[in-house]
Amino acid sequence: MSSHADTAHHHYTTTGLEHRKLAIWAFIGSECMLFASLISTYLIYKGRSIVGPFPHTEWVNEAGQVFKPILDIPVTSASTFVLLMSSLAMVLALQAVQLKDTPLPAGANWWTRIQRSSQTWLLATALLGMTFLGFQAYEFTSFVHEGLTIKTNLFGSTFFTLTGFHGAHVTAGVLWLFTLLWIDRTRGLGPKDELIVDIAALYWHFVDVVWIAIFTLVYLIQ
Amino acid sequence: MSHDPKHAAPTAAHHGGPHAGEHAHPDGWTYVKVGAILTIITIIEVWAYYIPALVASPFFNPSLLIMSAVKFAIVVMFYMHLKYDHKLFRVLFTGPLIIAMGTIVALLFLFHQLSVKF
Amino acid sequence: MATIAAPSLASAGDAYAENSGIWSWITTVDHKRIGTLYLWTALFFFLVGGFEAVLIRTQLAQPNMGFVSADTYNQLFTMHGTTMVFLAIMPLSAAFFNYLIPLQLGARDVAFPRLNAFSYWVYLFGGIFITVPILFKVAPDGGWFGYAPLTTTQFSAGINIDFWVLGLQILGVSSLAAAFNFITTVINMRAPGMTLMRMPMFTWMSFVVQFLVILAFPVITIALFFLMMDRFFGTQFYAIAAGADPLLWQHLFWVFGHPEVYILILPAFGLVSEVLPTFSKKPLFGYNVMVYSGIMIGTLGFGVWAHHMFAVGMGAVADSIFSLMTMLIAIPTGVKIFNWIATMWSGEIRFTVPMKFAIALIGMFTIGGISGVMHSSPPADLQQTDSYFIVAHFHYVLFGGSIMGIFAGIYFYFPKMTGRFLDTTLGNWHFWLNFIGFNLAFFPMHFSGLLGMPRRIYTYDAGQGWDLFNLTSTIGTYILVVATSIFVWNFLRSRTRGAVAGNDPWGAATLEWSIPSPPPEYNFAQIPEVTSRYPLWDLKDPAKTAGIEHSHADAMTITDAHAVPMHEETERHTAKSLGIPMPFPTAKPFFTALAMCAMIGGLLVMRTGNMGLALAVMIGSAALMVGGLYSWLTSPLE
Amino acid sequence: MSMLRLRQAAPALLLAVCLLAITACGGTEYPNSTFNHHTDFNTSIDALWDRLLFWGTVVFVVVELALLVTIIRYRKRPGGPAAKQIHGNAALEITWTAIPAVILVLIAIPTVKTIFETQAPAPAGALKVEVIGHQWWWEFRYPELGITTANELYLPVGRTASFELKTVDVIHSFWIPQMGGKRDLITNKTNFLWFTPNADLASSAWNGFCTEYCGTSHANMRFRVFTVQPDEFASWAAHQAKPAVYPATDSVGSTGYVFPAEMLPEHTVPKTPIPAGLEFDDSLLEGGDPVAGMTNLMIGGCIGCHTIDGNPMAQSPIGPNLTHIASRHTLAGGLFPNDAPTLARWLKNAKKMKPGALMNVVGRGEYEPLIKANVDGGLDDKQIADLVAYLRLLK
Ligand code: HEA
Ligand code: HEA
Ligand code: HEC
Ligand code: CUA
Ligand SMILES: [Cu+2]
Repeated sequence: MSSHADTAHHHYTTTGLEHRKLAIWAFIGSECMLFASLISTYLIYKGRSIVGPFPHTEWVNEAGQVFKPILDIPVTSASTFVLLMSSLAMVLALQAVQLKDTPLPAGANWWTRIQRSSQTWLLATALLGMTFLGFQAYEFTSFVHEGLTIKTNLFGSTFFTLTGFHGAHVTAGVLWLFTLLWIDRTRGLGPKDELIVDIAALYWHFVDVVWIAIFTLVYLIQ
Repeated sequence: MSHDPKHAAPTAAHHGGPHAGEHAHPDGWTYVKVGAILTIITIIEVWAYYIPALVASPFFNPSLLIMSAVKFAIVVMFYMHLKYDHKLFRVLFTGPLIIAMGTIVALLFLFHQLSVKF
Repeated sequence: MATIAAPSLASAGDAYAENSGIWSWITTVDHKRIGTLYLWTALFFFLVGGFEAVLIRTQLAQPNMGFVSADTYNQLFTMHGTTMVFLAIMPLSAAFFNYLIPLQLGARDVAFPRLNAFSYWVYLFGGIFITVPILFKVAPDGGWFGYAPLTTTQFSAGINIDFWVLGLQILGVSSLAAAFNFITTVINMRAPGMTLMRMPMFTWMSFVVQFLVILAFPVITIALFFLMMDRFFGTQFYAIAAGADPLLWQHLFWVFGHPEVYILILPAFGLVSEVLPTFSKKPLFGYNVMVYSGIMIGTLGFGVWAHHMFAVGMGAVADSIFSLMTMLIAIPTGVKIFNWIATMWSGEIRFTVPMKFAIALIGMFTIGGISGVMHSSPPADLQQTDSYFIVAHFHYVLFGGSIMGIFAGIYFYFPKMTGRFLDTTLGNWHFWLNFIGFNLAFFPMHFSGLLGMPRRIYTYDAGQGWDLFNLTSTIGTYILVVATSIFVWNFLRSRTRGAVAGNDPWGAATLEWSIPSPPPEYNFAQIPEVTSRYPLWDLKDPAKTAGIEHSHADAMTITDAHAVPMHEETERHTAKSLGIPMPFPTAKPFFTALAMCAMIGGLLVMRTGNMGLALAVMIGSAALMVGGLYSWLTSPLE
Repeated sequence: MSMLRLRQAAPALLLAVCLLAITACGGTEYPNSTFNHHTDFNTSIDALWDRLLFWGTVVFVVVELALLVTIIRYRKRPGGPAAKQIHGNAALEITWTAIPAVILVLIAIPTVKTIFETQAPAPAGALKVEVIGHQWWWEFRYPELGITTANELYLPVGRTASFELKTVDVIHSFWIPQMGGKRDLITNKTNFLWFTPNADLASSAWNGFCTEYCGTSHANMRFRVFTVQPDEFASWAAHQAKPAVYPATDSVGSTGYVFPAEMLPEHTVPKTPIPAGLEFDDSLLEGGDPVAGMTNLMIGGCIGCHTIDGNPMAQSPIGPNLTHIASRHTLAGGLFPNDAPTLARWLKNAKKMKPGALMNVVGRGEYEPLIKANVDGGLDDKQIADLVAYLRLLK
């Protein structure tokens, strides 16, 4: 669906709202249930694994091998921060697109200027998202090295699936962001494109919001 | 949302389409400030995690939940500009959210991961 | 939905679809043609599911029969349930969503026409994927709710369950995509003046259903995803040796499953709410209450799921809460029943075929509802659950409710869809045989159940006191075969030979009847302006609607014919001749759907042991799917 | 018009059928009826059921009558009155919201009461029975009495039986329609259920079923319940707790109480036909040699799965405990009568006798789906006949 075609025909909508924005909110509502199922499952199985490694407690197997509590809070805190900042970058990207055609006031400082640079913010968002994914890749591989795989125990299955689902959402978001960046570079995004940036942003923030819940429920609460 | 059609039609015609009926958007600084608040709450959360006395206290889990709920709400209201947007979006989001939360809580009770003492 | 503008100013001529040939069906984005595809496909699957039921009933006609083997029987009832629920009733409802919602709203199409095509193709491919295995006796055999751990590889090593796990995930995509589409359509594409509280009841109930879909389907998607991970990648969600809790599956399934049954019934409720007023010559009684009760049913439906699990030992507190919540649902449902009766009260009732089906729904659904309330009392349900008493309940609500309602809808809307009536004589035969066969088939199940017959048994011993009831059920089923065959014959024949119907053959009240039958591709030459809930009655018989709220009552009289123009067909216009922009036909949704199904189905290749090939298939189709999506999203709609 | 009369008659007819059948449900014609008061549990349930049925019938009659009256009275007639354009009525809406609500309260209160009553902990002094589900047979253990048996459950009348329900594989469900409601056997979980067979119940036999779909032979996972007098139970239990006499001979002596075969009601005698194509020379059964048969336990691999107390070789818990197999009336989840010809065929090819059965095919030359080939070792008919002779002694 081309946004150009839409605006060209001035489609009548009952509420005056854009179709796609309604759809993305309905989609986000639906995603709430998706993640609710994943999070419930994680919490239901919490503490029910027969063998370790465990998230917050040490585990010694029959051979006397010691497994540390597996969750790495400092690293995850950093990645959480990164994702939060990507949300900030995203909202600024949207603002930049909205402001594109507003003339800069005389004597604008660097901050006012950079606020107009949608490419900067889109790129920043995407890079921060990729950094988050990098952290996750690091986390997953180190867990595997420490003896926790998706097959090891209930904790492994639920943990990797929950965070993996989230990671897949981030990945899709990063692709989406790069697509926007590519459009911005090829033909420039302006206020008329507000919608397509807005729906990407809503998706991105939602993914961030889900992480806020996961960070607390999975990592911090014991 | 049942706008009188006579008024609704022109709304769609101008470019404000996605934001019909909204209030003014906050400016960049507001977003940065919101980001700072989010960071501060996250720092408090992680800090609390490292204080054994806090972790042991019965208030640890509830306060973490409250803090993350606040973060959640801030992002949704400001970054997802639900606070400024059409109320229909709020309905589309909060309705499912309530059902989702209700389901999580009910499931946790059913699996005895939560319990109330009478 | 990353959308990118690439305004290729294609010449306007390209936009107008060819109307014949396979390719025109593959590329169509017209909601009416997609609705037609849904209708045909779903009717086909209804026959398949019915045929499976006939085999089931033949096997059960007498004790210790050897008509089919145990394994075949288990595949039959699994596929019967799965087919009827996911491939027949839901898509039959979807056929009406597609066909009717835009027409009832006064719109030219749905919000996302291509997404709509995509939904259909995913449904078709998913349906084929899940149905074909039965021809090779490797069909899913875990029951339609596939309880773990029976469905894990430990106890079901074959590929049977794989088809089910993957197939249902595919079908879920279809329903979800359609639901986002219809939510947007209903909110955003109502004609001027069509406030929410002026929407036709069918559209209202469908609107509620879409919310049930977007909230219920993610849950089963996740439950199935876990099972898929267990079966293909060795996770342990349902692995009993790892300490998994089998109730996890049950809870997730029924969190979906209960809303699902309202997904199955509410569209039928909507359809009869169109039929009853029309043939009573009266507006729907208590419109507002009907809307609210529909919303109540949908919302409460999320809080009752564990009533399917009263025998699992949840504890007295949980049993009590879910029991009370379940009973509550009887109230809004009862309100609907009473309002329908009140709609007919003091009307002028014409017993047309659709009206007969609608009345039958009221009578028969009530029986199913009452047995539902009997299940909702946990101690009593312990004697009922997993017995034929349950089978009786759900066929009374599903057949006596959904199917009756859908048949009412088919007879009612066939003239709109084809321009011709279904034959009335054949229709009457169909109705009466259907009504008798249905009661003969399912009423005795109340007794066989309460007299101790468990469900899902391929055989039973002689002398258990069930013989007569089973035989009667089987005879009833054969009568249903005759009834259904008459319908099929009528349906096929009347398309070309039925009596010609005009725009508004029944004297109905809503917008879809203001346009020619079948409707032109653009639906409304001029988007109507709606001033009340019953625009056509305003036009034709204003006295009938004088008592209800109208807008602009001061500015123009409600009889103002300009508000809802009747498009009497004098000569056939085309969108082109009227200069109405139409979406381009495109095969992109078709190919994207195909690629997506290949991607998910590709996992099956893993069962051959050839991991490389499996990956190649999946990654290859994933690439095609993403490519298809990009190309779809970057090409202009119209 | 004739159409209309049919439409009128149908529900009335249904109701009549309904009432007729309900009154008939107590009789012996319906040996698995849920409507009876053989236990305290089922008495509570039935009281609830009566109330549900009463209100259900009231609602049914009111709705169907209202419907019929409406469609008859307001059918379109030439010269009939025109439709009255009524759009709604708040008072009516409130009424038909409130009345069902009141009915539901009348149902809900006894429901909740019964839930808490029937799910309370079992009274002290109850007889403990462990019920263990297997694909597709039942294991019953009396831990206090040291008894393990299969597919046949003995319960003394007048004493509460408290069941602990478990499963070794998938989910099953335990149901004796005449005794009360069912309860699932869930993997990794223990469920509870208790009831007391009425003290004045004569010694009698009942059918039980697995009611949770559990795979191929779910339909064939049945069992028998014998409610017996306390002294009969004591005698049965005392003998069942003993090991089998080893080596088994004819002179076993007292076998304790066993529910007499001639008292078995018709519906508890299995009538499952022997599948076609399973030939066995029944004449061999006459001269079976139990001592040789015992060695065949090893040759046939029986000891890999079965326990026979008193036989130190046969100590595997996978299949049903065979210690007192000859004291049982049925075989293989209540599917067949336990007589020599049937037993022989069962041993020859269990998978043909019972679809999916997890017991090996033992008969030489029979097809074994597990190995997708015919058994070439195994036992020939003579050896099976010997084995049967031995098993028939395990009273
Ligand atoms: C169209 C689908 C549909 C609908 C609408 C319903 C409606 C209801 N169902 Fe049903 N149900 C199924 C489909 C449906 N069900 C299926 C498929 C299963 C089995 C799944 C499986 O195991 O395979 C099932 C199983 C099922 C169970 C589980 C039984 C078991 O397995 O042990 C229960 C338990 O409470 C239940 C209850 C109800 C209730 C209370 C309603 C209520 O919504 C009914 C409300 C309606 C009325 C009550 C009638 C009208 C009301 C009045 C006239 C007012 C006055 C009435 C009173 C005061 C009583 N259903
Ligand atoms: C909407 C849902 C729906 C519908 C309409 C039906 C319709 C029918 N069902 Fe249904 N049934 C279910 C949903 C449905 N069922 C579900 C969910 C289950 C549970 C499955 C499970 O346990 O997992 C079930 C289980 C179930 C069982 C229990 C099986 C068991 O537990 O062992 C039985 C048994 O009698 C049965 C019978 C029937 C019959 C006789 C019909 C009849 O009404 C069918 C009528 C249709 C026909 C008779 C079509 C005939 C047409 C032809 C044969 C072709 C003619 C062709 C041409 C002329 C071209 N069904
Ligand atoms: C692979 C394991 C296995 C082997 C080997 C095996 N059985 Fe079985 N046996 C079973 C199982 C499992 C059942 C229960 C089958 C059912 O009812 O579904 C059973 C049932 C029986 C029964 C019926 C018991 C009852 O109470 O209903 C008898 C008798 C029996 N086996 C005897 C034997 C003999 C004798 C042999 C050797 C020749 C043997 N079995 C070998 C597993 C085995
Ligand atoms: Cu065991 Cu069904
Ligand atoms: Cu339900």
